[in-house]
Amino acid sequence: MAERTAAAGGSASAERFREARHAGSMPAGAEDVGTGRAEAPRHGDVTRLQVRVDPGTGIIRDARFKAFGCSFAIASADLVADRVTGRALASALEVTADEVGAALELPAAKWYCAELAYDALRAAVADYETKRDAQIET
Amino acid sequence: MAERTAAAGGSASAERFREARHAGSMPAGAEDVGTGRAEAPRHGDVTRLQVRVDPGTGIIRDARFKAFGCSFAIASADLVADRVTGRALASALEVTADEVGAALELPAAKWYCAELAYDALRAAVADYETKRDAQIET
Amino acid sequence: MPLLPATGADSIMVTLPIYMDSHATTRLDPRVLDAMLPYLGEHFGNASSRTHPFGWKAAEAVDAARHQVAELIGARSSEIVFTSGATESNNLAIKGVIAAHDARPCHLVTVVTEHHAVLDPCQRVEAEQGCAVTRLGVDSDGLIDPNELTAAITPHTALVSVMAANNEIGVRQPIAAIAEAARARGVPVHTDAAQAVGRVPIDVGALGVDLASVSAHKMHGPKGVGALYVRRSRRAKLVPIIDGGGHEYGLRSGTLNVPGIVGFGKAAALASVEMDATVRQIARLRDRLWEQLRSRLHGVQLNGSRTHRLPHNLNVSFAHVDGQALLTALDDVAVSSGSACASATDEPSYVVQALGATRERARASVRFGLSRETTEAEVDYVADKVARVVMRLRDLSPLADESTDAGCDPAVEEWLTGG
Amino acid sequence: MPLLPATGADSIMVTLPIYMDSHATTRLDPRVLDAMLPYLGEHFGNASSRTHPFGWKAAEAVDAARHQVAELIGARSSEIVFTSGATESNNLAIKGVIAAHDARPCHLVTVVTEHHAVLDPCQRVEAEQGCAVTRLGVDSDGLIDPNELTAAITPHTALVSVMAANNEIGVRQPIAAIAEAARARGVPVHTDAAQAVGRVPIDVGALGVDLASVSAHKMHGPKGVGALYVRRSRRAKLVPIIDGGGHEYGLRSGTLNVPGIVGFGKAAALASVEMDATVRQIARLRDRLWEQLRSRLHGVQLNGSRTHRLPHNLNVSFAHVDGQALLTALDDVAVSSGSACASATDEPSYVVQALGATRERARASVRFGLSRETTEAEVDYVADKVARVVMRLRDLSPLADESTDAGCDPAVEEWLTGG
Ligand SMILES: Cc1ncc(COP(=O)(O)O)c(C=O)c1O
Ligand SMILES: Cc1ncc(COP(=O)(O)O)c(C=O)c1O
Repeated sequence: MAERTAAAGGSASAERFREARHAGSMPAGAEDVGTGRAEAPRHGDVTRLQVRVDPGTGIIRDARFKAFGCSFAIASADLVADRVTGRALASALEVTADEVGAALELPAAKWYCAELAYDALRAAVADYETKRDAQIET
Repeated sequence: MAERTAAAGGSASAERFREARHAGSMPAGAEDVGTGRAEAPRHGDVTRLQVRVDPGTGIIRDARFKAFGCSFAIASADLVADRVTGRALASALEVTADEVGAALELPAAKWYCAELAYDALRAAVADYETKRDAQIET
Repeated sequence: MPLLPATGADSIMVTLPIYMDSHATTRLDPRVLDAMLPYLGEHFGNASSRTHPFGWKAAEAVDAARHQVAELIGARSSEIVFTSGATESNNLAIKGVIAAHDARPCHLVTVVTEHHAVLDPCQRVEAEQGCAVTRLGVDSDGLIDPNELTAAITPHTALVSVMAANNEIGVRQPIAAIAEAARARGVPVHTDAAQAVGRVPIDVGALGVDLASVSAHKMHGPKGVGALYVRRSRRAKLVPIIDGGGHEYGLRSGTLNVPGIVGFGKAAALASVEMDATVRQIARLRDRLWEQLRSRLHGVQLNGSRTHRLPHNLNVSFAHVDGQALLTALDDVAVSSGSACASATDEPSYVVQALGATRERARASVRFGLSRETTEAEVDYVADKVARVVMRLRDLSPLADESTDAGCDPAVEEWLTGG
Repeated sequence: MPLLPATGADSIMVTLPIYMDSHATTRLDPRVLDAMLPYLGEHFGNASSRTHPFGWKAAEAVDAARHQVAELIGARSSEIVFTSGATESNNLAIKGVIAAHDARPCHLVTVVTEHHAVLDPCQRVEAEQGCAVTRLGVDSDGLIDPNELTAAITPHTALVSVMAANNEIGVRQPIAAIAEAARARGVPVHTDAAQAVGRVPIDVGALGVDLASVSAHKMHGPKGVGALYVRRSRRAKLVPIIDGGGHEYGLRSGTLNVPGIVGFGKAAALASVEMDATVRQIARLRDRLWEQLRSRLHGVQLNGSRTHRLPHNLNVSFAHVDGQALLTALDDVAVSSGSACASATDEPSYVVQALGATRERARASVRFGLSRETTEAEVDYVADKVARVVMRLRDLSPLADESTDAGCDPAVEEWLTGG
């Protein structure tokens, strides 16, 4: 039955949630850190994602998240953080919400959790780019 | 539940039905035999009861029944036959339907079976008395 | 003289009492119980508990059982709504469709020989929702005429409900033809298949029905669980009768009876695999019983069609015998009777009477329900015992005396046919 | 870093996973299973088969179970109608009374915190039978005000339905006072006692209710069986929802689930004997759990009245924590949550929100359901594990960062109370 699909336990997402490796935060004021925040107002979930970028190579060296929400939201944030680490900032947004949702086998009703993590990532990338561009301009 | 009470098995009446000792018939034309017949039209049951009376003592020496009907009807007829055997004809009708119904623990819906047997007995007694009186008169 | 003189050898080969009332219920198959036991033990979770393994385990078991039941009747899992039994399924189908049918006047078609679990809900919607009900009669074989059904359908007809197989006389209605006729007029079709499923092949696709009621305990599964098949395509609109939580696609709420459902699934799986073999075996034994009774007794008459019949059903009237008396005399054989004394009502079997039989023939009817557990020795024992009891009861009957002779065919025939 | 670092010693004293979700369902007591097994075996008869010992044996067992269930709630046997569970019982009570209530307009009174098995039938009669429904609110303790109830009753009120104890927050409504108020106005009273019966003493006479719903699987009995108590004197008129054959005094047809009913009876008998002792033990363990959680964590809040509460219920909101996430982290402890993610709907617990709590507090709520099987070691394990998971999840929460500190009372209080 459909009900079953909302169960988190034993699933890929529950696994990722329980083993989350990228929880934490970095100084938001740091020049090499981009911080993004996204909310799902209908659900009340909040995800914050931070990336630390190597200014020379443009490679994301580290990614950290904090999230308030269900296990799916936390797992999504952790997976996004995981997948962008080691990537070039320029290609970070290729880690799409659909990719995350599929990898975590999110039930349809929880797809928004992957979108939330992606939105936070996009905001983090934008934040870093804004900072960087501001630095270049000055 | 009420349903249970209509079950015949294991009950006093089922016992009597299975062990019926007075089934049979006697020549209805015989002078010392009274034959009675009763029907329960609503149910379709028919009971015939016969008594053989010692003309000298007025004692019922034998009683036989035939019955078409459920086990309660047959048991009732057998019990009536049993109880009147050895009794004076004059007191035979003291074997009432209520006595029979109670002895067989008939469920309320089957009480009519005892009444049927009693009606057959009454008819048998009347038949014998008619015969006897006719004999005396002639 | 006791009613039935004991005989010597006939109880040697069989274990008494013999159960031959499989229309009422069947023995839980030990393999079904084995399947249920874990869910009566450590796997006791609520299938709706979605946050822990106790719940997941239960939900998985329900899923698997749903699949097994679906498979038995050629349905998809998503078309199986678990209920507490076929009585509930029938009520859900009939009341559910009528409640969802907004238009008035409203009309439904059913058959006089249906089970009370269909007749009573029909009467309820008739009395309380002003839904007109046509109850089709049957011929002397117990079969309805599909043309009569077609003629009965009006533009207001919301549902046709015809049973797949009768619980007393085992007669199988021509459901495929009925469904075709009804569907041609756009009317959804329900079939009470409680007596048929698990005993004979039933494929809801081939039958073309929209709704079908199934009961686990009629097929060696547990009591208290059943299903309503609800076709997905052109799905009949259905208002639930039990609301609260939205279980079972919103059609039947309430905590799922997980062990019962698991047992139902297992019983269905066993039937799927074993039915072909058991159907033949049971029919052969049933025919043997019938031949033995006929060869030993005059004045026996089969009630219902000889051919359009469940393989395990035999329904016979014994002239000049009351069925209840016969049953009571059969103290070590469990069968049932159409006698009024054996039922809650005061009237002998309405099903047998619907064949055109007299009240007497109806009250003289006895239903033998064989099963895959029935042995040849049991059949022989039952045939012998029944024959002897019938002869003895006829001996006891003043009617037999008064007509000519219980053994004499013309009188008996008259009696049986109500002349 | 994994979400929850493993610790050493804490799993030594307990068997994992620990079940603490007894509001959802309870483990079948092995003694109940033992009582059921003969009826899942040789005594497989249909209780309505009145012509042979298989049926009599079943009917006797049902009679005995009916007596046991009646005794537990201070009723007479003839006042117990067996059903498939409390969901069905609630539907029968509510739809049955409204259908029997000829007069229109028609009105019924219930409470916002009722189980869906009451709310949904109420909504059904509202939508489809034009019966007006008043849903009384509750105070911050979860209790209704009997005066408000009295005020809500109109000359058209056909029924008052108020639960005996809530399934999420365990709050016990003042049923005796409610029933007195309603009866003074001549209105029959139904109570959904599914969570109360077998766990705390319930006497339908003392409560003065007319109808009461009971479920076996909430009291270590089997799933798929329940009862509706129907008072005999001044009996409320009731139209059955499942017709067909007239079982259960005509109020609920269908082949009786004999093994289930036998198990229900046994569970009731065990509860009758053992309740006094187990209630105290369970309440003590529940209080221990609460004390441990409070001593280890800031920002915990009890949902529902401290005193008018089932002994085995603890419902707590943990500030800045999503209940579903907490449950998923508690991989070896089975509890449930008012989080939307844990339910079928998109909205966190309507029950906790009815207390005046924010959606956040509702989604942060966790329900602990102890039982007579719960041990002290289990309580200690659960308290420790929950405390550590809560701290870790708060660590993860951007909200806690953004306000001041998850451990800081003012912010947490504000969060919990919706400031
Ligand atoms: C034809 C038919 N329909 C419905 C039912 C009722 O099914 P259940 O016993 O599952 O309530 C039965 C059996 O009693 C039946 O034979
Ligand atoms: C208060 C309440 N009412 C009704 C029910 C439904 O009972 P059942 O599970 O027997 O259908 C439950 C349990 O789910 C409950 O907690």
